[in-house]
Amino acid sequence: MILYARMPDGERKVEIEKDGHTYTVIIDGKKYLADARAAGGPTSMSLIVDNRCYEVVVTTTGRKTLVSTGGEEYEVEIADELERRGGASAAHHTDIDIEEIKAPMPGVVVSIEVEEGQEVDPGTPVVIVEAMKMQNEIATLVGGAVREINVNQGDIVDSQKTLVVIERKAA
Amino acid sequence: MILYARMPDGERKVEIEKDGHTYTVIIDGKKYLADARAAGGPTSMSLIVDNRCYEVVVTTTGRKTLVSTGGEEYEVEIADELERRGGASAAHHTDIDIEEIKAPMPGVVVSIEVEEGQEVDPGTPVVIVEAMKMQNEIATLVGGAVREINVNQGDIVDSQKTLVVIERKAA
Amino acid sequence: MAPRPKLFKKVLVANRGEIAIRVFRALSEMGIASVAVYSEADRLSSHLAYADEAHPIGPPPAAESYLDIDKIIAVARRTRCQAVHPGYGFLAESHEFAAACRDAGLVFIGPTAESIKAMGFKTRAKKIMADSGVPVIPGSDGAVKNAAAALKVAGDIGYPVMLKASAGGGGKGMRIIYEAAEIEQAFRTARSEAESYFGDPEIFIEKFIERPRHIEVQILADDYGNVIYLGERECSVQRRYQKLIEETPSPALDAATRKRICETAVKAAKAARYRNAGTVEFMLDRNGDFYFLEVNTRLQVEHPVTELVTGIDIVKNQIRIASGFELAYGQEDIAPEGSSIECRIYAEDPKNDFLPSLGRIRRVKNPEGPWVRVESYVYGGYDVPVYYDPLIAKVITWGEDRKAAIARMSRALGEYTIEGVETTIPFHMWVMRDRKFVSGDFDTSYIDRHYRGNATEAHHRVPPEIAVIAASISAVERSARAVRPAGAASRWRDTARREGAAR
Amino acid sequence: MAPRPKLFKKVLVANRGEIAIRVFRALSEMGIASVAVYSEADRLSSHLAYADEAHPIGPPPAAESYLDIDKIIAVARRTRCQAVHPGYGFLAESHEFAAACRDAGLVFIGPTAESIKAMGFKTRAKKIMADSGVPVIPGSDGAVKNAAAALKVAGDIGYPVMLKASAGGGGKGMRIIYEAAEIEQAFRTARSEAESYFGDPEIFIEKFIERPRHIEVQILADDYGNVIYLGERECSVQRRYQKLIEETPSPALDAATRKRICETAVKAAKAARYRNAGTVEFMLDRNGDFYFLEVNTRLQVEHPVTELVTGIDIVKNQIRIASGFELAYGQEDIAPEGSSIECRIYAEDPKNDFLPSLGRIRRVKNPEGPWVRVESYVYGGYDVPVYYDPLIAKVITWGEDRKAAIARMSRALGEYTIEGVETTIPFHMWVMRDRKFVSGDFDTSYIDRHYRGNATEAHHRVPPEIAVIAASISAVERSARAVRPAGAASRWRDTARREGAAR
Repeated sequence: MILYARMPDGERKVEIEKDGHTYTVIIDGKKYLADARAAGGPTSMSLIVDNRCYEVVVTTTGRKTLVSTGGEEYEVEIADELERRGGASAAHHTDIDIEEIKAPMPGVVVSIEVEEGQEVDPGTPVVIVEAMKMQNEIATLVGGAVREINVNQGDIVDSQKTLVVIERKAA
Repeated sequence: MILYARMPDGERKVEIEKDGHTYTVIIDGKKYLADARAAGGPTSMSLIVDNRCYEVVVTTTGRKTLVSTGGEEYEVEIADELERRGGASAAHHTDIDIEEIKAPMPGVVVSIEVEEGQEVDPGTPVVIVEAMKMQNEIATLVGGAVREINVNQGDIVDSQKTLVVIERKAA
Repeated sequence: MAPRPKLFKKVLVANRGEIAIRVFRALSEMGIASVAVYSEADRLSSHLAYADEAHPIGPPPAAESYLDIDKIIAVARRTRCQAVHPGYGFLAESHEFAAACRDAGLVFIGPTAESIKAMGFKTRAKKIMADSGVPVIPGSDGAVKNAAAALKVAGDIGYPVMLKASAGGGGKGMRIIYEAAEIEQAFRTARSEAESYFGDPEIFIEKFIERPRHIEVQILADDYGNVIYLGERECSVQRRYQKLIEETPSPALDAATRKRICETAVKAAKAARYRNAGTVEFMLDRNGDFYFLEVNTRLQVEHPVTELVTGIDIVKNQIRIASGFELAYGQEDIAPEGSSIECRIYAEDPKNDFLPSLGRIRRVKNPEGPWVRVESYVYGGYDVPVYYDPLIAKVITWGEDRKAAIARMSRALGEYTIEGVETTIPFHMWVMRDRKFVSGDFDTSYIDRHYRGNATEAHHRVPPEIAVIAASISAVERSARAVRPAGAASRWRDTARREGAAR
Repeated sequence: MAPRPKLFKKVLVANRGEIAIRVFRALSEMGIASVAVYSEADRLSSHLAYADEAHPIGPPPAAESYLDIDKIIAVARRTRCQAVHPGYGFLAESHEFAAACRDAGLVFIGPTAESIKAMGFKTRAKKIMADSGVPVIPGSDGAVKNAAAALKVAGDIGYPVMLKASAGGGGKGMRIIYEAAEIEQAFRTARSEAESYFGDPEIFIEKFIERPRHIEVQILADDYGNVIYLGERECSVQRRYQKLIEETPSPALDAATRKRICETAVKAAKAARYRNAGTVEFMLDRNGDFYFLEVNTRLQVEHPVTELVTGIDIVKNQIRIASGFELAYGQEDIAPEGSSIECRIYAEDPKNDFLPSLGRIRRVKNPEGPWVRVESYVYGGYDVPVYYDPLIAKVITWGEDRKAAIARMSRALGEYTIEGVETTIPFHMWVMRDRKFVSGDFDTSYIDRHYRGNATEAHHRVPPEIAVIAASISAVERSARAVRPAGAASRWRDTARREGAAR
């Protein structure tokens, strides 16, 4: 089976064959021998790769797989040949002219620095979020017009919550 | 709401009223004030009863609820008035003349000491199970005829696996 | 004479998180009943389950709960507690709270309200120390009235100097001046900041000591005039005046300096008529001279390192002293052995300028084994609340010597798994392998000068290929499952169990 | 002179479970690479992840894996290890294994094959000790040929006497004789049992000491003739010759007896030309006299209590000694401080005659905090295998004195949660509160005479009403959910989160 694993540092081609608990995995031409078993919980995996044992937690949401082990987390997007082509073109389609500004951590919205319709330059602070007594300015990295403001002052927001949507200036 | 909680030491009548997170619970006439919240996992509950906090895990299978907290485990069978009457009569129905002898712990079946059809007295060893290098004689507590032998020598059995079925002597 | 003292029967802990649990454990071991309080944001905090009782005290903001003196005292009285332990932070250094406890007939487990107040005002504290012969940093004799006076003092002691708020602390409202031209404006700004932060515009001047080490001395003092020291702690690994790593003994002190700084701390405690556990903080300059900085009139976050080398339970001693017992140790009984280090685990992202990283903790696996101590309160499924301090755990190790303690800390950090939020664990792993730290060559500028967020990348415990393999295997198994009837559990899982059983 | 020794670069640990992890932690802290081995039943055992490499060695039965000398040596050679640490149990006291390691060019981390062999034969060991002036139990001079000779010896030393297998150990094949009439038949049975258990029918006779205490002394010996003691351990809380609780110092010894028994242990170690860590076991009778019992030529399960009072890492010292280093301590450097206790947590049901209670562990929450050490290897979701020792964890506490160590152990046990299997935790909770244990008044008959399984009931931490309330609330919530659309998550859970967020 051939898969493509996309990570922030790039895409890797993965050839994987299964024989019982043993998987032969070739990543970008380099071969690994893996023994995988369920361990402890529904998402827990004990993985021995080339005689080294790792306790891994694998959580999949849609195409994204979050792999955590030893306190480190990797987000891996797995696609087969077909999905990869489809996914690529779909991504192209959704690449419209808006930019969502998300909360980098959970916190309380202390103030909203922009108004709907306002034109903003890159670097303009849009929202201030307080977490653990520290105030954090959330700025837009793109310039454009504020299309939506999705939060109110005093709201508690989760990480990755979309705060403000910016419509990019026509290039 | 009125419930009946059956435990090995007897049945308790439970009157329970809910108001938000607060539950007023009257057990056999004694009143408790409880605050319950989900905590950590799908079966984890944080319970404050009369200002004392307990971390509880509640797992329900059919009518049986296993409640574990601080390393202690209680099996509680909860029924409402209707189920209680139905349950009682159903229990009566299944009260036929067989006795299942179950493995008290997981282990390896070392030997089977009886044969099918054999007449046994109470206290007769039926199976020997080895666990952690200790051999444990499993004896029947009732007298009767061996109707089924469900294991073979060398089998690994889980706890509560039925090893042998005895048909009781007619009283 | 006073009647023979008795231990308290019941104590309220006016705090949350790991320090509340630390105190509950001590109370439990002493056979003393305990009462926890919690804000609405802390209904699911684990500290509740370590106490015999748990009582709500209001909404999440600390001002309406953990800082609300009336509410806490009301719970203490209602539950018939005899004493209150404040932990650290929140009301621990509030002389108003200490006084309110006394007025309500409760024992405040800490120094008197008067000591707290005297030490809380930096100029007053400095004067008391100077008068008692404790070395203080050259500077103004108390508050400076105006810019002209500031200019004169600065000229006398020599630049660089520092402007500080008398009522301040923790680095807030401080300002470094390198030349006379800056003074006038800086003085005005500093006053207005001090006013807005602390409600008091009073400013004083001190000589600015460049790249000092932060050394503090733990002391214990009882009602009978006995004061002993439990050795020093090295707390120079800081970021924005926030300690991150503490250890004892300090690699910077020789035996003679150690004795001198510890005995000075006892002198300072006596000058302040100090009672209970406390910490005298000093700055150590590059010549080996040290200057009084302040007295922390409470239990410190980093008290465990002292406990591990001395064998003395500081929290139990706080409670015994507050109960009216005389100290069970003389100075000659204190013989620190080996070396101990603490790493503070914050829910902060060291790769991203230590930005808070909150959210739900998915999984926790604490380090264990020989000479590793963990003080923590988080668990898998716990949402770290946004309202309070981001300290989620402390790891403390002990070793025969500093090298062994560091090696053990590296091992412990390698075992530590906290998933769902970013933590300072990778930062600490970097420090434990950093040549400068390992050789003891560092000061308070260490992190700013040497640590780059991406330095932690080099200490990835698990290469990304493992994640690729795990995700790929998971994908293979999902696709295998997809062609089987719905409701079937994970196939590789079932297989694993069947095969395990058949062998 | 020999060249300056160097630490090993890579070591294989021929064991599993908590002791394998203990050794891996030491290796990691010493910067030594490590290799784990595992049977098919241990594929999911947590010890694998603590090593740098993990290699399979065969089917679950120990004889085909952990006891298979050839397989283990093959892995050690293939992975280029320089040494093997045997842990305890399995091959730890196999002189054949020690010899096979040597023949394969591997260092066996323990005494020489010759020492192990000499101490393994009880009659030979006893003779070596007696010849060196170590007090031994009065009895036959070596093996007894026939029943007539047995009768004569028994008459000389006085009844009761004990028949023991020369090749035996751990209580197997022992037989107590109260009068002459029993001797003839008992002698025959004992020989045939010894033959079938140990493959050697040799029997010897000893005076039976009624209700002795079991005291053992930890020693360290290097290649250079240095032998030191690290103090004694009290191991009298036993059941069927299996230790359950160990502590140091023993409450039964005064300083003079302590010094005498420790110095005797050193004498015994020297007599046996002992090297590496070892334990000399003694029986202490009610007159304060003690007698040599045996030498355990390996690391003991209970080594942590000695580590906590001395600060000496016994495992690291084993490795250093085997690497060829001289001991870093003289006897004058050893100054035990305070008191330490260990409770062994077995997967056994103390309410049900300590019957094994195996199965899947659902949830584990280890105790933590000051001066609590846990050595464990089980986790939530782990199936305890049926093939090996039921020891799943050890809890060790330290305190300034015995009372503090006991109080801390009570506290720690109260925090310990293992769900899914029965464990000895409730038993230990009972002991820690038992008047006899707390006062130090116990001997090896303590459990048989004083412990009744239902005694643990009195130490239920949670009353059954709490379970009724939890189950009832859960039922109410399920019935509320039943009338809502399918797919909706637990309502009370959602509500909790919404309200938490809104406050």
